[in-house]
Amino acid sequence: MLDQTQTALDGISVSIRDLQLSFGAVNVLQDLNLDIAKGEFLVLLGASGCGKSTLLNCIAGLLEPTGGQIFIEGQNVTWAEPSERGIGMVFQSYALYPQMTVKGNLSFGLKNARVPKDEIERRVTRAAELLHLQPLLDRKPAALSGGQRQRVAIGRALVRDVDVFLFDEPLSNLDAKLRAELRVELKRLHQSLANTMIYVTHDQIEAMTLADRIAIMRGGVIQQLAQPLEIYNRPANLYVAGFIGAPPMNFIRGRIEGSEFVGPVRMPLTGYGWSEGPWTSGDTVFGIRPEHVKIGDDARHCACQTEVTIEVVEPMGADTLLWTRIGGDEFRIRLDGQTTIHEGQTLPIGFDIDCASLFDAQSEQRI
Amino acid sequence: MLDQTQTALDGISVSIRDLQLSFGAVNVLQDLNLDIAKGEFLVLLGASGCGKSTLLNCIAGLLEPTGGQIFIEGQNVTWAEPSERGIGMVFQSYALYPQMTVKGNLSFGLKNARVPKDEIERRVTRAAELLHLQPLLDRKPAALSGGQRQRVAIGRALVRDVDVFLFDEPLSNLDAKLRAELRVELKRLHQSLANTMIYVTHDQIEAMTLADRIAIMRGGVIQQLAQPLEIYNRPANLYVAGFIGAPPMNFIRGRIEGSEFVGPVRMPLTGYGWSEGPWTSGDTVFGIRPEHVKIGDDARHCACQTEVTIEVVEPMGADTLLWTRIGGDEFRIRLDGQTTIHEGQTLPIGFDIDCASLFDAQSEQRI
Amino acid sequence: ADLEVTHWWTSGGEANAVQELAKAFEAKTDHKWVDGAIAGSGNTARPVIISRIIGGDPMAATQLNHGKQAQELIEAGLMLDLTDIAEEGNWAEIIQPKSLLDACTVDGRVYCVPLNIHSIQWMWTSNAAFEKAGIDPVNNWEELKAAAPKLREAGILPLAMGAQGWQEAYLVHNFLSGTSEDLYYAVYRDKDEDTLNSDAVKAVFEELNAARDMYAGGNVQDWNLATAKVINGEAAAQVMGDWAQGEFALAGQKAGEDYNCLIGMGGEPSISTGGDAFYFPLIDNADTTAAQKELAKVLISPESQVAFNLKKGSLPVRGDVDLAAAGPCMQKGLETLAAGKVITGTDQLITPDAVGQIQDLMAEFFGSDMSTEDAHAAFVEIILNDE
Amino acid sequence: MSVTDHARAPARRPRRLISNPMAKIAALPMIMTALVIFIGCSLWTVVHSFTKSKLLPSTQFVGFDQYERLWGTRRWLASVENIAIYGVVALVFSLVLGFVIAALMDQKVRAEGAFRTIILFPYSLSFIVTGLVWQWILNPDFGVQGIVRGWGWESFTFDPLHNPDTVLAAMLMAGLWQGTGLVAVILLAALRGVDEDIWKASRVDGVPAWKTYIFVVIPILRPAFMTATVLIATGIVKLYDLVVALTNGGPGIASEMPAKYVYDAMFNKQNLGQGFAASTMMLVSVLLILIPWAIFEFGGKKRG
Amino acid sequence: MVDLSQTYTAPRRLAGAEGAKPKRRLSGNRIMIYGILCLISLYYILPLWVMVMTSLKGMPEVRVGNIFAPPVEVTFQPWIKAWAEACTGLNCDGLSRGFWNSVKITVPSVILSIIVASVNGYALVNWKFKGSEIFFGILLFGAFIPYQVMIYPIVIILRELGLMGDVWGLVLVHTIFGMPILTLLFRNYFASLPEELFKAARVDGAGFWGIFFRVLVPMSLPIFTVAMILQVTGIWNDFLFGVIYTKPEAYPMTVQLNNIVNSVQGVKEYNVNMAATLITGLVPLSIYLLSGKLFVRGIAAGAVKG
Ligand SMILES: Nc1ncnc2c1ncn2[C@@H]1O[C@H](COP(=O)(O)OP(=O)(O)OP(=O)(O)O)[C@@H](O)[C@H]1O
Ligand SMILES: Nc1ncnc2c1ncn2[C@@H]1O[C@H](COP(=O)(O)OP(=O)(O)OP(=O)(O)O)[C@@H](O)[C@H]1O
Ligand SMILES: [Mg+2]
Ligand SMILES: [Mg+2]
Repeated sequence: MLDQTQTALDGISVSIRDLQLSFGAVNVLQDLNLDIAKGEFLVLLGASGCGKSTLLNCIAGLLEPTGGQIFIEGQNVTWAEPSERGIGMVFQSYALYPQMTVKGNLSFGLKNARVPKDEIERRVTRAAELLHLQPLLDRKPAALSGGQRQRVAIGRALVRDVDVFLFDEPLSNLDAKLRAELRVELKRLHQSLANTMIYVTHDQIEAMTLADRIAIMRGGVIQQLAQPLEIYNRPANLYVAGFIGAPPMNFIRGRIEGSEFVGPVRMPLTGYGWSEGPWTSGDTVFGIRPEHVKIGDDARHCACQTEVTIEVVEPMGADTLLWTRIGGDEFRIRLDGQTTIHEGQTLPIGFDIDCASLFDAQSEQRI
Repeated sequence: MLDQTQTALDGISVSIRDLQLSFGAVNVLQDLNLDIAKGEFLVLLGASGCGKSTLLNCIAGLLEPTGGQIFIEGQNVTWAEPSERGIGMVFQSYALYPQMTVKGNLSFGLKNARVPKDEIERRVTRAAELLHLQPLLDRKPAALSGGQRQRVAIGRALVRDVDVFLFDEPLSNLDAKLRAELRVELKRLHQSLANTMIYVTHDQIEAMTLADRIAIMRGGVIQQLAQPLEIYNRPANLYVAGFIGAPPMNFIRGRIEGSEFVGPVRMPLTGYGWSEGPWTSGDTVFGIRPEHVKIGDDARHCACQTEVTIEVVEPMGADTLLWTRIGGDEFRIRLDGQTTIHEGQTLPIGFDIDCASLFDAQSEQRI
Repeated sequence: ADLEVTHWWTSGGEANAVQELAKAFEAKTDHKWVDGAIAGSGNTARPVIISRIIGGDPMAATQLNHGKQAQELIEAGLMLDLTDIAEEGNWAEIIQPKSLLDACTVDGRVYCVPLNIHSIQWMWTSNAAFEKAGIDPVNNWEELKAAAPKLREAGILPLAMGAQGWQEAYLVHNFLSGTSEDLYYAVYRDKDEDTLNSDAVKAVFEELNAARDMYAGGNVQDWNLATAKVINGEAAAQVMGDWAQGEFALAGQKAGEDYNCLIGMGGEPSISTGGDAFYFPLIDNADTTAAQKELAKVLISPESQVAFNLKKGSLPVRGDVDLAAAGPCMQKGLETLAAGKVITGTDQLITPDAVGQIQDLMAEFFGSDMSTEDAHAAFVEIILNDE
Repeated sequence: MSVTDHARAPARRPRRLISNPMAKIAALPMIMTALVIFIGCSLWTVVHSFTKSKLLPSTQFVGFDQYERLWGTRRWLASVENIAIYGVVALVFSLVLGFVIAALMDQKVRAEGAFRTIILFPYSLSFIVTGLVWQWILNPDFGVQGIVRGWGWESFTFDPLHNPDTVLAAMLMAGLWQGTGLVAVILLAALRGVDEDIWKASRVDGVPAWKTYIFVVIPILRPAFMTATVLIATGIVKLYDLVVALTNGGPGIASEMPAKYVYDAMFNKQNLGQGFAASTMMLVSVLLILIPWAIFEFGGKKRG
Repeated sequence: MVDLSQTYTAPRRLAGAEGAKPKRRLSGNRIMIYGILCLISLYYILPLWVMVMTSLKGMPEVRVGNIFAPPVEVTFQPWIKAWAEACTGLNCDGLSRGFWNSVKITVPSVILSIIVASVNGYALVNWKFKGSEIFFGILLFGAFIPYQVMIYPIVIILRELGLMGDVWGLVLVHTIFGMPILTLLFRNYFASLPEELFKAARVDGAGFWGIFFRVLVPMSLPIFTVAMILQVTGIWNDFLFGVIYTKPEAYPMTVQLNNIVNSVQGVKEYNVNMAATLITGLVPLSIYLLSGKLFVRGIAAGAVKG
């Protein structure tokens, strides 16, 4: 019996089968299936309230699913205690025990598990080294900076020698600069530990840079599960397309007529990488990312060209954002570097089909 | 006396002279001088705790300065009540009166000033139109979204027909998407109202996109006061250089020897736009922004070339960030679009002097 | 005018007695008696009375035990001088015994109206209780002591008493005066150290010890609840002032038939002449002052004296009233009074401070297993330290 | 043009004295109370504790006589002992019981509102009422003892009010009944404020709930415990009504309390000096407890 | 590193490994929690039960019966007697008179003390001035001073103010003694409100009172409820001040209650006493029951941040 399971789950660290969870009448998770490979860094990405934390809490054993199964390292842990699952968890607020020192925080779990003293010492020392916490061991959390607290929270999972790390928005309480640094540190940590990591965030930069694969969730359903650039370049539906990318993708509503997209602009579809057979008619949404819009001379070579009047110019230093409108809808253009374009100016723009996305206007799915 | 001041302050909306403020023994503002032109959009930018809010509160009259004077529209208002200064203020938390309707919030200040009823009505209607608040007038703040609350907060200043708007991080409680939208709206508002606006933030994107001029503060002292791109391209000192730009500027420590910068890399200085006469010797920090680093073939034409091993690749969709090291210090490279470069790969890189900055290693000032 | 009168007569018999005064006052004058009873005991009421007088918002008349209690108030000029009324009414003649008026007199001026004579040297016994136990009613403390075991057997409490210091302190006073007048005065008036340490005083404490045993299991606080036990025959005896008689009367019991009253615990039949007096705080209002004086006259009038004291079970302060209606117990008291077997009350001999301390001591003694030696030593100390 | 009339603001700093005049006027009742009542009256009492005041305050100073007498009085000594015992036990029990109740109610129980009302309602009743009820329940003839005996267990004895050794326990029973509800509600409110992630973290760490309570949650609740302690402690120092209503100090002097000693000395024994001395001692002991605490609590903050 | 191009598809349902959903492990736990809570509730509710039951019995039944047993024959006589007939001295109108006195004392005392304390808290938080914290410290310290220390001097102060025996004197006393705790509550609460609100109101030109009444007070309902409840119960239940600083015609209900309970005539009429007790407690009790939720909310807002 067990053998069979074992085989089926070979190479898989966390497996979620038909998971359901409802709070009273509200279904938060609906028949969710997800397999996470050993050593994989999976990011759960989605808007607030989409059920990311709920899913993570189910994996951790902090919420009891209404239905379905959860396997970790081949064991059915659906009903196991959190501490028996071989998981460690890092919370958004870090949830450090405020009155214990860093050392106390790291060793509290081990003491409870009656790990021998010298073993505790050994593990705490190792974790402290790995996370550069040695000089802080005797401080209390209140005397630590945000980044340091976050490292302690990771250390608390680390000392327990777990198979799977769960992170619930561990960076969202930090300021932008620190966030960028810790992101890289986390990535390095993952490379050196090679544990499975499941990471919840609603920051797409984090998701893009950290993930081996991203699962984009909405209303308790996974919309797309794929590698970051796959999601960026070939979003599975309108929701994902609008969600990923800042500034977001521009959408132009229109129809496909023959081999052409017809709307406020016309665009031949030759060369488009169809996901679902080539369509020749139907209401369609055409999507193009702001950085894929060309202006001025560059626009001349594009398959689709038009003219727009710039409403707002936002220079950001490394790049510049132009706000305009096509067919009444807002349309954003991102330029590298600085520019002399000013508000009110009229510009020729253009874009090509190879970096565009097409969506069925009804089902909102990529076509 | 007054006449003389008047002349000196012609065209100037807010003038701050030798402003000092200390909380007990802590000097938060030190001899601060700042003139803000009529209709200017000035952004105060700085890290947390640098005294931005304190300065704004002094201007608003919510804090009494320990020394110095403040003029608004030619009047010395150093000791005037907040409501007598002709200023309106928008707070981070919006600070709407929760028990009053939107209309009540808008008219509270006018009622306090005993403005006649029909005049109140007129102004509230005008502000509501301008800010698209008409359908919300009878709601309470709890029933508004973040963006709507922000508009009400602005409206509260608007109805009072003030000369100067003060904003204290008005967008930082909102999510990224809404922030980007409201930023643009604010800019449009400024264009149509043409009031003087003083805007506190620690978000540099906001600062870059909104400001006519940015004042970068640190420890209660203004580090640089200039137009956004001037600050971005010619930061006045190491602090500003490191503060502005995300990812931040790369620094390489070395010396100037003759007409060359010598450090982990060598760089001829011909063509550099000196701020302080050409130097020919001395410890120097060389700064280059990540987006100005060229790789591969493009690097071949650069004045300075070297080879680096990529440690981390962060693909972000629209662009990619590479992390490496030069002379032991972290070095970031930003590439447009997506790339196939992978971790561990060795790359030739290069950069030119015309987009670089040089700083004196001692004084940390731009040279 | 409306006269507010405060007092702490709230038990059944007492309230009836006060009613008589109020009726008489309202019948004889155009003034109104506004009753300000404060329940509990003097210990609850006195602070209120005193703080109101001191606080400048006094009542028009108030009960106080005469003696040292009011002296400072009088000296502070807070009390109405009644000398003119007293002279007009010839109080010096009619008030018997004279010591009562002396207690109201400071520097030759009269400040209070003595209302009644209270004696505390009484033991009340229940005939029904002895009947139940199958023994003859006792005639004195010694016999009660002897009968105690039998009473216990019959489930009867030999001695009822409220567990309050002031009630328990009566036992000390009564054992002392019951032994002899001399001993009583030597202790309280002369504060004679030798006497205090004599065997006679020590014996008193042995008696207290016996009393403690006899009263174990009583578990009531108020004196009238203890009296109720005697009335019901649940307890055999109670040592309490003559006002207990009011409760017996209210319960429809007859002296001699249902209960017996023994003066001086059945020993030396001396009675003290403590009692209640009315004081009239000085109020700056001519009408009120006039009314106060009228009230004073009513209080001392023979009709009121009779009516009040019959209900209250105490003795009138005038020698010239006819008390034919008085019951046998009151007659006993009157006889003793007439025989001149009168002792000065403890209130006049020692300070309220010492009285209070003795009460505390008794409370502790009866509420614990304090040894008689310790109690005696503490007692001696209190008396010797009193000024 | 701007409506707000730009007042000709003075170029110089206005006089300090008149800044925020309204705030100072508004705070006047507080200042008066603090100075006149709390400081003034306390000082007055302390000063008069060195006099021979009897029924009326006098200025005849007698040095420490009143204190000598005070500390030589058995009833005072017993009172001090009683309040020490009662105080410590009541404090500990209130906090422990209050916390246990709060922790139980925090387990997402149904009918929490009903439980909360039940434990809180006695707080709305006065000590006089509380004393009466418990006197009635503990009455050996009618109350618990009587009933159990009525069931046939004749030797059953439960008469704490009339036994000097147990009377304090009876007082505790009544006192806790009255006051624990508030403590529980305060702690419950604080428990609700504890970051839920802390609980999750400790579950992931495999720490049993009771250990989490003791080692993690209780330390976090320190401020709430402080508030509760202040409330309980003020009640204990002033304990008077309950004693009067429940035992009147009895049996004997087994449940006497300092506040009652003060009251009796001042008004019954007509020895104000003695009462003032006793109340001064109460004041001093409160100071002895409060000042180190205040230094510990607030002195540290300023430095930190 | 895992090869990610592969998608992991294991059999959808893994038979056998499922393991039946265990019985709710916590149910035993729950039973214990409810058990203990019910036991505790019993301790709290029993005295109330006894009071109510006893107050509905006639005296004979009280004497022979079980105090916990419900009345065999329900009678409201004790309630009527307690309310309208019980005697103290010559006054046989029960608690009825005391009730109105209590109302007359409680209403102004509660209002005045809350006004004073809330203004104090407001000044302490938003208009700090030199020494304000020191005064507050003294005030807090005052919460610990035994009343007995101050009874006597206050008699003198009231005499000098000519307020002795006046209801307003008592109101003043209640305001003074309610001040420490209430000020603490209000101060904590106002400190928890965003300071920006206060700043916004200043910019809007509202003055000291304008900010207080039009901005802060309307949003402070919970804490005003807490203060109201604490004061109503505290003042309604007060005995010591009521007896010392008033006179008989103004005695509050508690004094009346004490009088009735202590005016024993023959036997203690426990049923009347209990009825009187209940009647006295009815006002604060019903206020608690009606506003319990707000009370708890206010406590959370004002008291917890000590
Ligand atoms: N205990 C609960 N009872 C009822 N509904 C709940 C509960 N916890 C969460 N929910 C609901 O479940 C949904 C998912 O919540 P969840 O916390 O998983 O969102 P999330 O994706 O983590 O959002 P965020 O980014 O804001 O943390 C939300 O709509 C939320 O309102
Ligand atoms: N009331 C105060 N008492 C003492 N120090 C204060 C007070 N208010 C502010 N400070 C200190 O003054 C400095 C400047 O504070 P300020 O609020 O102006 O910073 P800021 O630049 O607005 O920061 P943030 O971005 O976090 O809002 C900080 O170091 C702060 O600790
Ligand atoms: Mg979440
Ligand atoms: Mg700020």
